[in-house]
Amino acid sequence: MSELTKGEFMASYRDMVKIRRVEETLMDVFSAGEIPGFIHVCIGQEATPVAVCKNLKESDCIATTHRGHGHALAKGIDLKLFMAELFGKKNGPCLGRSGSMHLAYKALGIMGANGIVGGGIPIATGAAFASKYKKNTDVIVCFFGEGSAGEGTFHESLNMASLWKLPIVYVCENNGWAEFTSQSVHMPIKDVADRAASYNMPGVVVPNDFLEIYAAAGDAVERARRGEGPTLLEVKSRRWHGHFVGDAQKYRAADDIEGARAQDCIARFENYLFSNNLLRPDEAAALDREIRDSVSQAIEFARNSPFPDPSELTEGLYA
Amino acid sequence: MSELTKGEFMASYRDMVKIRRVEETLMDVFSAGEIPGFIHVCIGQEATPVAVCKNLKESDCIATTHRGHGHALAKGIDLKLFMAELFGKKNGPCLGRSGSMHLAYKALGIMGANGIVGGGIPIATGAAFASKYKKNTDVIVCFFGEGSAGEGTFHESLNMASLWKLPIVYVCENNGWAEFTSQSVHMPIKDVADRAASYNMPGVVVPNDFLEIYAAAGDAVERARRGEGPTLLEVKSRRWHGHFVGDAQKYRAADDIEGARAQDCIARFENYLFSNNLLRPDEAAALDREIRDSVSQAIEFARNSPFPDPSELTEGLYA
Amino acid sequence: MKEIRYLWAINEAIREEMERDGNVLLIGEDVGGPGGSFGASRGLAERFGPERVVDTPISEAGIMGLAAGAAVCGLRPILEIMFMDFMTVCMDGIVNQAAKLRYMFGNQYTVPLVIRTPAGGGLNAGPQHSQCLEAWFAHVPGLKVVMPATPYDVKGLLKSAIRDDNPVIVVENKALHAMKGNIPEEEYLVPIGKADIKRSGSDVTVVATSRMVHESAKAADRLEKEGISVELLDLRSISPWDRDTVFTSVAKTHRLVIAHEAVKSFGTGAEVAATVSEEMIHELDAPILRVGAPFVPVPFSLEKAYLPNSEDVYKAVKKVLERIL
Amino acid sequence: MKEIRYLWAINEAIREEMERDGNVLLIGEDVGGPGGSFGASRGLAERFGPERVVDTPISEAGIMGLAAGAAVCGLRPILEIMFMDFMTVCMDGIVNQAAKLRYMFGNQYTVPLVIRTPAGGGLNAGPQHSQCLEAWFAHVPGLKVVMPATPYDVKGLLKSAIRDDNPVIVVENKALHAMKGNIPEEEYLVPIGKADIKRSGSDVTVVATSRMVHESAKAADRLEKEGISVELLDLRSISPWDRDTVFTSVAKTHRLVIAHEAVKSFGTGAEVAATVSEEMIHELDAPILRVGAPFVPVPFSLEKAYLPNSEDVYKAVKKVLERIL
Ligand SMILES: Cc1ncc(C[n+]2csc(CCOP(=O)(O)OP(=O)(O)O)c2C)c(N)n1
Ligand SMILES: Cc1ncc(C[n+]2csc(CCOP(=O)(O)OP(=O)(O)O)c2C)c(N)n1
Ligand SMILES: [Mg+2]
Ligand SMILES: [Mg+2]
Repeated sequence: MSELTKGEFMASYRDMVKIRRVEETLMDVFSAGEIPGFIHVCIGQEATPVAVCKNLKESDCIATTHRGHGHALAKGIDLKLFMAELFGKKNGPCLGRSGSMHLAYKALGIMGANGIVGGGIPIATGAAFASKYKKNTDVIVCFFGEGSAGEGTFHESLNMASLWKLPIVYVCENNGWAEFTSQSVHMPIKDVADRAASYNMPGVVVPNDFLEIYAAAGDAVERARRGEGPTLLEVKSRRWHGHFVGDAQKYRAADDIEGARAQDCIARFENYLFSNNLLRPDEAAALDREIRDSVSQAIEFARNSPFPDPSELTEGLYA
Repeated sequence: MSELTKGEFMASYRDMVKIRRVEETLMDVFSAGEIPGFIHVCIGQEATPVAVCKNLKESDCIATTHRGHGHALAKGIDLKLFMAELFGKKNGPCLGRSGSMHLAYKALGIMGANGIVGGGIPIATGAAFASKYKKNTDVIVCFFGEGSAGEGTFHESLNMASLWKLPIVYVCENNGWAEFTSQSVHMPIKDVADRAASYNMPGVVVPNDFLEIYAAAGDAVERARRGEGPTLLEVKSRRWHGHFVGDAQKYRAADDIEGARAQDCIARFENYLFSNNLLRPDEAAALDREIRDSVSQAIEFARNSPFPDPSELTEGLYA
Repeated sequence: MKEIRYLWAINEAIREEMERDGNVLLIGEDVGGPGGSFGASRGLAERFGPERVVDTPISEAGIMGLAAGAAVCGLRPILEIMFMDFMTVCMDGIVNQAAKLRYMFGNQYTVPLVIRTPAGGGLNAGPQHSQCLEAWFAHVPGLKVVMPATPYDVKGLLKSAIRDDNPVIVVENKALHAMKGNIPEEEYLVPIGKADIKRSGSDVTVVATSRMVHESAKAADRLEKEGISVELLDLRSISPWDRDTVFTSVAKTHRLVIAHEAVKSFGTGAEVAATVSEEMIHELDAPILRVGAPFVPVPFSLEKAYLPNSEDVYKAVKKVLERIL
Repeated sequence: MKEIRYLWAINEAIREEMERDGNVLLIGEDVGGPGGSFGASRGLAERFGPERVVDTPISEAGIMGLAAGAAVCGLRPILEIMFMDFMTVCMDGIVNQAAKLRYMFGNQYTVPLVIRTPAGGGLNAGPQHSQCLEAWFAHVPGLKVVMPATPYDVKGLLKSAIRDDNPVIVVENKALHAMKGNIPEEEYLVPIGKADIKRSGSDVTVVATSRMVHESAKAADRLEKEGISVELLDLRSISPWDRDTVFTSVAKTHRLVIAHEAVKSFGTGAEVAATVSEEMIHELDAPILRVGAPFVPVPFSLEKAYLPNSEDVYKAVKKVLERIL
């Protein structure tokens, strides 16, 4: 893992704030009925996508989940393209066919969110297989939640990845909730990372802290790039809001929500940056203004973009 | 686990020899073309079914696999009924519809062999769920091979069983081979039992030895019966013959086969019984004669039994 | 009579059957405390406790096999698969296990098991949350498949399904969850395998399922104003399906249109059309037309253009009336 | 020309395509050193090494998703699913992922992927090892499905499938594995989507797939002796299927029988029958009859009574010739 420069610290901070502002804005815009379908925001979990993706090259790939906005943004997708897709517009990278839940952008190795819990894990593993097969050095990161670790594909994929020493990092964002069900209700263990032993791969647990995630992910990515095989990295993440936007979280105790908010990964990182003179409050404020602007512009762009034409409905099913 | 009486030792020995004689006879009969389909014999692995089932009550259930003759016999199925089903005859418990690969006998809790690797694991788990739901004390034993531990259902089932403390014992007969593929080719770990940690359940490894299996299974069954939940018990078993009858094992080194034969669980148990004066060679010989007789009779019975009538083909699909 | 929403009718059916029979239980993801992803099991965990309303891990294949195992051991599990699209993760348990256990084990076991699953579009949930896959299950001997289109039918059919000793797949339609309708105060059942004649008519038979029943009714209204008399059948059960009622109707109208939301090609409509052209082609005065979804995944933002609707039924009816043999 | 067995034709197709394109690889259980459960990949691991002929754990769902992921990253995996019945364990990867990836991601990706899988009875392998499930996959937009019935076709279609940029399911029939037939020495392809006119005739069209092509040919021989002229079409591809060739034939014979080994109800024959009764019912002089398996699982010892055969085709043809409209 390489040391971060001041610029990289700033960029990381900017990405985290960007994700939060995007999600906050999306909550409003979605609640106002401007976006169809469902959206799942990752507020409270911004450290993971950014800290992990800061270790990646452009040609490295990621596979993500229904809660995938942060991952796509951290991997660098253009905000306008991103928004256009979420609005279902024709100029989204998926032509408005995927929306939030299946967003993909090949040019940056964003292999797709997935509407099927656990569905993306073997796909990411296949991308890692391809990387090894082609003898290139691309690493794949597979994001998923602790709920997904209940699916058989989790087991099957990690087994194969370790068996074949595939260049992949499995990042489990354990936010304690699978929809409306808390971890203790669906899992008899505390740390998903413990399951790494079943596959003879390293299992690592880190808190919801940018620096720790960055370091652990860096080790895992380097290990993968060296051809030494996969790592299961678990982040003890927190979900601030409901499973999807509109979920009133009636099933959730108030102090669990407060506890999650108290563990704000952005505030924590900000404090670190401030106290280490890597960022000044005025810089932060300027960044925030800039981000808010670009988010507004992206929303405007998406709003004003055309929907696909019904005549295009059946286009491109087969190559 | 209870101490075995002399009679129980004898009965266990008899069951193990019976399984071997049955399998040997089936190899001949199948090779002669008398039985359609596939059969998978468990020669070399006889200790497990017998040692495990000796810990069970009649109302306890077992779910088994394609290599399930030993389990059904150890659970006590009548040899004639058993043979009739394998021959596809109308008086088999499954009316000749299942044959070897799906043999079931409800009256003794033999919930079925399964043609789908990993298919029986959640079914057995469901039986354990029912036992707990009904608040009875029945324990379920789920047999499977190490190859099956690659399937997602293994993972999903063990997770649920532990979560809900279901009365089940998962018995993995690790014979080192999944069809024509050896364990190291499909699994990055040595002991399947290590996977128990993923589910917060005890994982136990025992050698292919009747006494050790009996003791470990006894502990696991008692634990389950006490409501303390599942155990993953792995037996380092050995497959003497091919995957199915007719498989010439070209993929297998001669010394692996010799090594398997050298670890004969029956000879080992016999020695123990002889040297502890629990069985005399003449008694063993008499038992063997008796078994051979009953196997011949069962084969004759099956041979002479009628096939189901084509007119019955569509009967009983729905209850 | 009382007015009730489709979703709440599901809830009532489960509640009544769980009251009646202690072996009936509900199992699935988020079905317990949270009351289910769509709210169908609201209040049931409070009423019956976590032993009988069981929240599971996200393990559809495991739960499905588990339900089959529990069913052969005497329980009567109702399994919720949150979206029909997720049936893809548990096909083995349904198709190779639950559907076959009874027959392949020589009728030793019964498998009283219900899978409730919401299908279809209408929520802009996109390609992996909007499919109608009933044709797969109808092709599998040993399963029953019903597709209730109204609050009345979903309650009555779900109760019948729970009492049935065979695996029954109850396909709900998400777009119908909020629909209101009248049901009796007292208990009732709707038999599996019986179609419902929604309206009598003489010019053309429209056989529809689920949401398309309502779209077809709209089309029939419009056609009526043009003097065209539609006989509308709600098939309700797909497997087994009510050949007699369809045949009787076609013998009367001599024209047939079939409408479902699933992809048209290789959908259930093909079986109805094929059976009619096998058994009573001589009765037909026109081609049999099918209305169904186009041959693409359900796109996120073009969902509306994608979904078959009353206009499509209207056009199909007009077409079978034009093209006299 | 040379004579070759069906199984070995598969082997040749894979071998040739792996020679041609380094991105083609074979993956599945026991496909490596052991050469596959049925022997289709014998010698390939020796030839191409374990990187390109990959033995996997028993993890169909994992392998399927893995193959999809590898395919979108530029490889061209051929995945062996040992028995078609095991497709039940990997439906999500096929249906929700491989089939949809291209369309739902706005055509950014291609998914060049082949699933080879042996279907059908004939080995007395019982209810969980004998099914024909092609109808499921034909109902899924984004997939292609072929069912070669001869050594010639399996080689040519498998090669086309490997070169196709879409997921293609190649359904073999276990009972055909040992069949011998002639193929050219030189390279050839069989296009996906084209039926094969096995014999020309004038009285009745029989549309058959896979093993039932041969059963139908037997029936046609017998019928010929009775003066009945059968036009026999081997559909070869199920999705897309060759409507033109079927339509042309039916326009000539005015009678249609469809034969497949899968369960008749809701099988692929229904789509062919429904399409014909939609597009050209006016051409028909008789009901469209379908021959398929009865509505039960494949029983172990009554397999022979279960499987549709030439006698069934014979009877169906006689029946459509009797019942003139
Ligand atoms: C196969 C499948 N089962 C269930 C669902 C419904 N579902 C969507 S998200 C989710 C919870 C996922 O929890 P987790 O993996 O922890 O991710 P998080 O939402 O916490 O980010 C569930 C059950 C699904 N989409 N796919
Ligand atoms: C889902 C599925 N995949 C593959 C197979 C084919 N198959 C039958 S037995 C077997 C090997 C099983 O190995 P193991 O679990 O170790 O049992 P063993 O044969 O050694 O007793 C395989 C791959 C199957 N029946 N079902
Ligand atoms: Mg979570
Ligand atoms: Mg084994």
